[in-house]
Amino acid sequence: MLIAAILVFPSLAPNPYILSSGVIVLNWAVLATAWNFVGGFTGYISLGHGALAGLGGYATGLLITKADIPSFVALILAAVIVAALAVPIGFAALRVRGASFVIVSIALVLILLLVFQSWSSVTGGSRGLVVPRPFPGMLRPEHHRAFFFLYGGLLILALATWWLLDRSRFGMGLKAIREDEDKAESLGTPTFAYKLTVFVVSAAFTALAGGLYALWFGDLDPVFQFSVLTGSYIVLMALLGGVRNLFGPVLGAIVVGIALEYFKVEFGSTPLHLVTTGLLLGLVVLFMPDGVIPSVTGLVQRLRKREQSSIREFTAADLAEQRKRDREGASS
Amino acid sequence: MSEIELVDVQAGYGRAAPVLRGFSVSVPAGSVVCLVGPNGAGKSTVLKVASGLLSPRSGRVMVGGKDLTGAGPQKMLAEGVALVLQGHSVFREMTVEENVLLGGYTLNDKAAKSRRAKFVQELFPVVGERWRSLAGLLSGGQQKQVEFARSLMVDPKVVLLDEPSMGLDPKATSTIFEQVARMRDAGTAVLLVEQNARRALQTADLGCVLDLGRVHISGPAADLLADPQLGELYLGGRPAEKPPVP
Amino acid sequence: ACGGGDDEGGGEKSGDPIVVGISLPLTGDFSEPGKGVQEGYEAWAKITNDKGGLLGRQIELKILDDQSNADRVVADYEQLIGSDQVDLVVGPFSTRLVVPSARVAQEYGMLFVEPAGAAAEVFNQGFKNLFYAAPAVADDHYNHLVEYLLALPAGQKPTSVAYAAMDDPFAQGTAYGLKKKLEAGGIKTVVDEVYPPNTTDFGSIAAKIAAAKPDMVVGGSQYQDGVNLIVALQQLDYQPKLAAFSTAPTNPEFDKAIGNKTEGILSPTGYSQDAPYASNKEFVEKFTAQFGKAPEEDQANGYTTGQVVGAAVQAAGCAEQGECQQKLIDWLHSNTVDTVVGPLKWDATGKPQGAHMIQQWIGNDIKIVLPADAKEADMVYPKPAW
Amino acid sequence: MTLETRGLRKAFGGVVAIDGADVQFQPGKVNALIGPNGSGKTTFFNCVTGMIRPDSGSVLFGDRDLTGRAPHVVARAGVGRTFQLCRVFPRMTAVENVLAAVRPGGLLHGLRSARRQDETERAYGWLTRLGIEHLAGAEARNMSWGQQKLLELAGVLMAEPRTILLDEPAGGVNPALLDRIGTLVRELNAEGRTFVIVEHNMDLVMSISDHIVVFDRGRPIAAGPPAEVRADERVLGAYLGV
Amino acid sequence: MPSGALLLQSIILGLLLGGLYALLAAGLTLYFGTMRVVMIAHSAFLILAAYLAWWTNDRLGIDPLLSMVVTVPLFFGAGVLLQRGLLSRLRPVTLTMMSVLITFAIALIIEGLLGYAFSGTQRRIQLGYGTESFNLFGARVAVVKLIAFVLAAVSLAGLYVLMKRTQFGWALRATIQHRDAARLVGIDTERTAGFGFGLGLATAAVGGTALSLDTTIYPSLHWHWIGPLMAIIVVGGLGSVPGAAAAALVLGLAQSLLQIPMGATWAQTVFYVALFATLAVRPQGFFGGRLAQRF
Ligand SMILES: Nc1ncnc2c1ncn2[C@@H]1O[C@H](COP(=O)(O)OP(=O)(O)OP(=O)(O)O)[C@@H](O)[C@H]1O
Ligand SMILES: Nc1ncnc2c1ncn2[C@@H]1O[C@H](COP(=O)(O)OP(=O)(O)OP(=O)(O)O)[C@@H](O)[C@H]1O
Ligand SMILES: [Mg+2]
Ligand SMILES: [Mg+2]
Repeated sequence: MLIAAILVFPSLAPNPYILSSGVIVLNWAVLATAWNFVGGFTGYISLGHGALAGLGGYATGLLITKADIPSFVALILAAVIVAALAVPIGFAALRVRGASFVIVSIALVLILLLVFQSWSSVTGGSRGLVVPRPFPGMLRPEHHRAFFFLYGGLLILALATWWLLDRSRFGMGLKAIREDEDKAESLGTPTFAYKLTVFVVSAAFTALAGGLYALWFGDLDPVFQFSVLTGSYIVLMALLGGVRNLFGPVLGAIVVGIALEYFKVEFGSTPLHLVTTGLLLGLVVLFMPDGVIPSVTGLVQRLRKREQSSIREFTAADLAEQRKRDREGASS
Repeated sequence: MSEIELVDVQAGYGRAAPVLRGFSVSVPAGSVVCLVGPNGAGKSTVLKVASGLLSPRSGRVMVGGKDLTGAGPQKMLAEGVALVLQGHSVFREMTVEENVLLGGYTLNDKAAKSRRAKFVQELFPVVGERWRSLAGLLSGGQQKQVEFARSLMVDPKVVLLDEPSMGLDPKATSTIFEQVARMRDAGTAVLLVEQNARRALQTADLGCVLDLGRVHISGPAADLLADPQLGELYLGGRPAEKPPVP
Repeated sequence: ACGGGDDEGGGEKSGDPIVVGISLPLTGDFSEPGKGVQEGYEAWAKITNDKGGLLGRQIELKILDDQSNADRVVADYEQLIGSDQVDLVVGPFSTRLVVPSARVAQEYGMLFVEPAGAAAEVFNQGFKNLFYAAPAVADDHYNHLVEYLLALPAGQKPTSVAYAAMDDPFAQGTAYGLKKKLEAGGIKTVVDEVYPPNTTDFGSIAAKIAAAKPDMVVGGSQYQDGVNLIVALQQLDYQPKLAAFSTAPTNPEFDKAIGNKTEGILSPTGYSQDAPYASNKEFVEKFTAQFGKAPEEDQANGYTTGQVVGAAVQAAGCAEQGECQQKLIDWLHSNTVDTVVGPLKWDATGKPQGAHMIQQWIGNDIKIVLPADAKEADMVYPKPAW
Repeated sequence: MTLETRGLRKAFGGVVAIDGADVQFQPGKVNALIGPNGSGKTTFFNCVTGMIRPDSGSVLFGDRDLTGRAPHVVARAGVGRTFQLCRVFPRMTAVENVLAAVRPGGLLHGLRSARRQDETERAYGWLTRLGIEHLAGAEARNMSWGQQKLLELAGVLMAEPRTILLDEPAGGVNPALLDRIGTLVRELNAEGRTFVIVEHNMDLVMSISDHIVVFDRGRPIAAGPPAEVRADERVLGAYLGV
Repeated sequence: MPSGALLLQSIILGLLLGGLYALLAAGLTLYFGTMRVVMIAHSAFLILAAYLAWWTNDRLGIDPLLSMVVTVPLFFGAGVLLQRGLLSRLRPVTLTMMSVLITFAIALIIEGLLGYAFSGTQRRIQLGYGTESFNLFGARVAVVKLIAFVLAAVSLAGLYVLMKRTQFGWALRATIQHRDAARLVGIDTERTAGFGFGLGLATAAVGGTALSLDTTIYPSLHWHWIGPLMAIIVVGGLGSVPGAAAAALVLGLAQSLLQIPMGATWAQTVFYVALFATLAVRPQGFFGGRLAQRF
């Protein structure tokens, strides 16, 4: 269904502006899904993924402008470089848990902002970096359409990877880390290696999205590439949709992406769009801490079935049914 | 008259089905009632209801003849009901001293406080020895002793104990049971939950077997101990080989 | 070149208004100057419409807020051109936003006159559709001051200068343009500091400058950082012979902000309410009537942009997407336009060919002191203690 | 394989928790480690399983030196453990808790489904043997103390380590069930698994263990079969009480 | 080689700056260390307080320090409400994570409302004594910076005494560490936690006022403060007031001195370098007495 939607959207879009908004929403969807590799599985909340995307964008741009590498080769290479960089970054950041990790992830954004601003001989500093177009002769609407499909492909790749991990033992190990890291380790899960691996995977997807954005957008400016706000929007999207669900972040990206656009139109000339975004975030946290998808399915289930018994008065039939469900889960 | 009485209590967590389904118990002043039962029967839930941590869905909680259904723990404590939680509930990042003195949070009399503190230090040597170290750094059993010591800082009319001997070495276990007996002799009503059931029933006056949220059997502790079938089902197969140290 | 297919001739009927699309930072970091530019645009639309409009058509502004964000500015122009089908677009505020939006305009084949892309790099991106509607780019703002200083006799000429510039293409451009020329003239640089835009504590920078005791201090500043730096220097009791700051001193609140110790501070400016150009008198008068205050530089920049586009439309006789845009571009490349900041003409990259005036605080008021033919007062040098 | 320590020492600031302990557990037997509160038993487990790094001394498992290795390395070498304050994965169901104990081998192995049918069956098997199969679908955080304790035990057993360290398995467990656990331990022992059990419940210790090590103040003061240890005066004085 | 005068001046500036940092970070140690709440909105509240100080000065012409008479109780009340109304509704299991998001939302709301009320213009209090300074061994000490430093020292000392010595401090720490047990010893945990949060925000009121004396403020300024403040409390050890104070002084000094050879931008990285170095060497921070929550 998602694939179909991605395929038909460009032909339905009434004008290039809507199409370009579609590209932006897909960009968010990829970012949120990529974030969910870390946030959803291990429960480490990173507000720094905006920086990884920025890094991917800059790496792509610099490879093209400084090393004359063809655009899409540069994109892949940039993702590899960012993945490699994610190893030391993750090594430092993943040593701490909970609150400290959040701080470290914020620090990552701020430190990269400083570096990319100050190191102007390489990055162009605050003057920004102009990334040449990958399809030089293409008209703008065509250009949007091409990138829409590129982003669509990337999103599907990311989703497939997430799905694969979710049902695997590796994924189970990551979820165990989310629940109780020491316990997981004492059961033989190499927690640090697991966390690092999934962080690197997440960083690679994030960098791909960032690199694609650089190719599409063409102008990079450290202030916008390395912004805590970007990372926070990603988290908002993932949480809103539901971090334990494959399509949660995508749904969140669509909702929040459109909401941001709407708030901007509605409250455009005042900073009240910040207020509305804040309120939205607050409401989600207070009333749907597990996200839209789980909240809704939970409600449906509660309406359909009577309350679950926690006491030892399980009938044999209940037990058999439970067991069957688990087994079906096994074969699916 | 009963110091504390639970009447036909229904209680549970969140939206789930009730854990206690019409549970009643009453503990007279100067006696020890021992609650035993399989894991998950609802024993801890009974104590949470009795101490005000959990509001019952229906039924009544009476303390000293007053209806205190739905009162919070602060009010319950003011009425003389104290609970020692199951598992570990020391304030981990505070010193043993701070933990113990916090036990007397409601006391205003400084002198009385330090007198009690001295008393518990003598009772549990480790409390005195580790007075200034962080409570979270103590061993499991040592923490348990600190917790018990903390509860001894006040002089309640009703004491609710949730497996106080868990994780304690034989010496400390004896100290605890001696203390329970002493409280009873001083006129306190004690509601005791224990998995060390045989030992506990020897100290208790009344026994009460809880299963599936209801009272299964209750009666004088000695009768329960003697019942072979009950022993098989709830107290473990082997009767105690020799009577414990008094 | 590329917007042509979408042109449905909507603008042919002379009754339809000419819709001008603009994206401006009405919120966020650049919101203050952004609002100034907005007023300039509004004044232009009103003054022009009161006189019967352009080509007999009324002007209608369509302004979107880009939140001072480059992603947004691009989306805005995308929306204005692609979705709202505006007839003309003009530029946003700040160099950071000009480059991305000029690219959108270029790829849709639109003329792009802008009020604020003063940094040199705007003009080496190869844009053919871009025109900066102000007298000079950042690097040339101090040209008159350089002439003045280098002409001083050896004994009076400052020998050492400290520069502190915000890490921003515009602000840095002003300071470094001056630096390059002064160094070429043999005046030594003793301190050269660049600080990030969000710096709020200037103690250390000031300490460095004060310790080097240069004759002259130059701040490549926007508004607030300039104020902070001056206060920090004053706290350290450093007394230079000359102090020049871009942007900040021309702000109406400047004197209050630094506790009225303003005497002798210099600033380059592209606009003066008292400038003798023909359209300026009308602008000042009508603007004051419309907004209840006199126009500042930002407002003038917006107005100038409107004047430039207006002139091109009058000359080319059309205003819509499609071929018309190229006609407008071609006309501007080969003609001079009279504006409230004087006559403007551009080289092939859209860079204006002029210089800024220099103003100085003298007796609690800011006055033009350079160039000599426009001056309102004599330059005070060395400046008195602050 | 023999689990042994040589000259193990660990001090926390001024408190010497383990003071040069030379301990040898008998392979293929049920070993017990007893001692008064604070004598260093849990710290000993933590050192052996890599949760904390000893100050000096070594931990040997067969011919492998496990000193200071990371906990997962120790676990993969075949040493499983439970915690005194039990540790379960609070927001996973009981089955998931048990399934999470199956460790993936290599990378490809790691990508295999986490809910393979045979493993799910086995998980249910453990829950049943410990009498908590009715809780299979309940989240662990909603369980009572004793239920969590049993669940943790099920997890360790699922991982099938050759040597199993249990820290107070009886704490808070109903005595009737305890008998079953005792039987279970003996059965598993018969299958060739080694146990080291820290426990204060002397009935359980005396009835199931083959070999007992008694700790006091961070070092072993006695070791031997139950009958011998029970009679030892030092043990009586330090631990069992008069 | 910088001159001796410049070094001395930089040291003095660095210490004064460090004092201010310590004050700004003080509230964070409270929420973080003792309440397990990641309070992203702390710096937004600082800016809010600074705006209120600016506003009272601008409108009423009174000294910004006097605004504390109103802002401190006001913020305390706001903190109590915030805790009771929002944070206490979060589930304990996910408290740390969800508090990040909810306080982030609050920060956005504050920023938006400030922008709405006062526009994005940068503001600075215009004080008669704003540029006054006096000579100390040849270096200049600005009066406003000294006032901020004194405010910092007084508030930090007060906070420390409150947490370690008073009944309320004990109750607060107990509440955070084991809520049920705290209720069982008779502590009104709801009220205590609310007051604790209020206290944190009260320090923000003091800090914001101190901040407003000598810097510019604008609605989005709080983003600029988050990084350095968080770095300070990690380096100092989450939850340790003396740790935060020491780390703030050291880092303020380091930043000030490093600006001499490295310039303003690179000198800012000292916070992050220190942050990562701390994590590598001593993840619990240099003064952090926190337990490894392992066993
Ligand atoms: N927070 C909770 N949420 C939902 N259900 C719970 C919660 N706590 C306990 N239960 C359920 O309530 C029942 C009774 O729990 P309780 O803790 O009272 O048992 P218990 O008799 O004390 O058992 P144990 O001997 O293991 O401590 C159990 O089946 C448990 O699964
Ligand atoms: N992290 C730590 N920091 C400081 N002291 C510690 C730490 N862990 C343990 N200790 C101390 O080391 C000693 C041994 O503790 P340990 O937990 O090993 O005892 P134990 O034998 O398991 O006792 P119990 O039977 O009560 O569980 C105790 O005195 C304890 O206070
Ligand atoms: Mg219980
Ligand atoms: Mg132990």
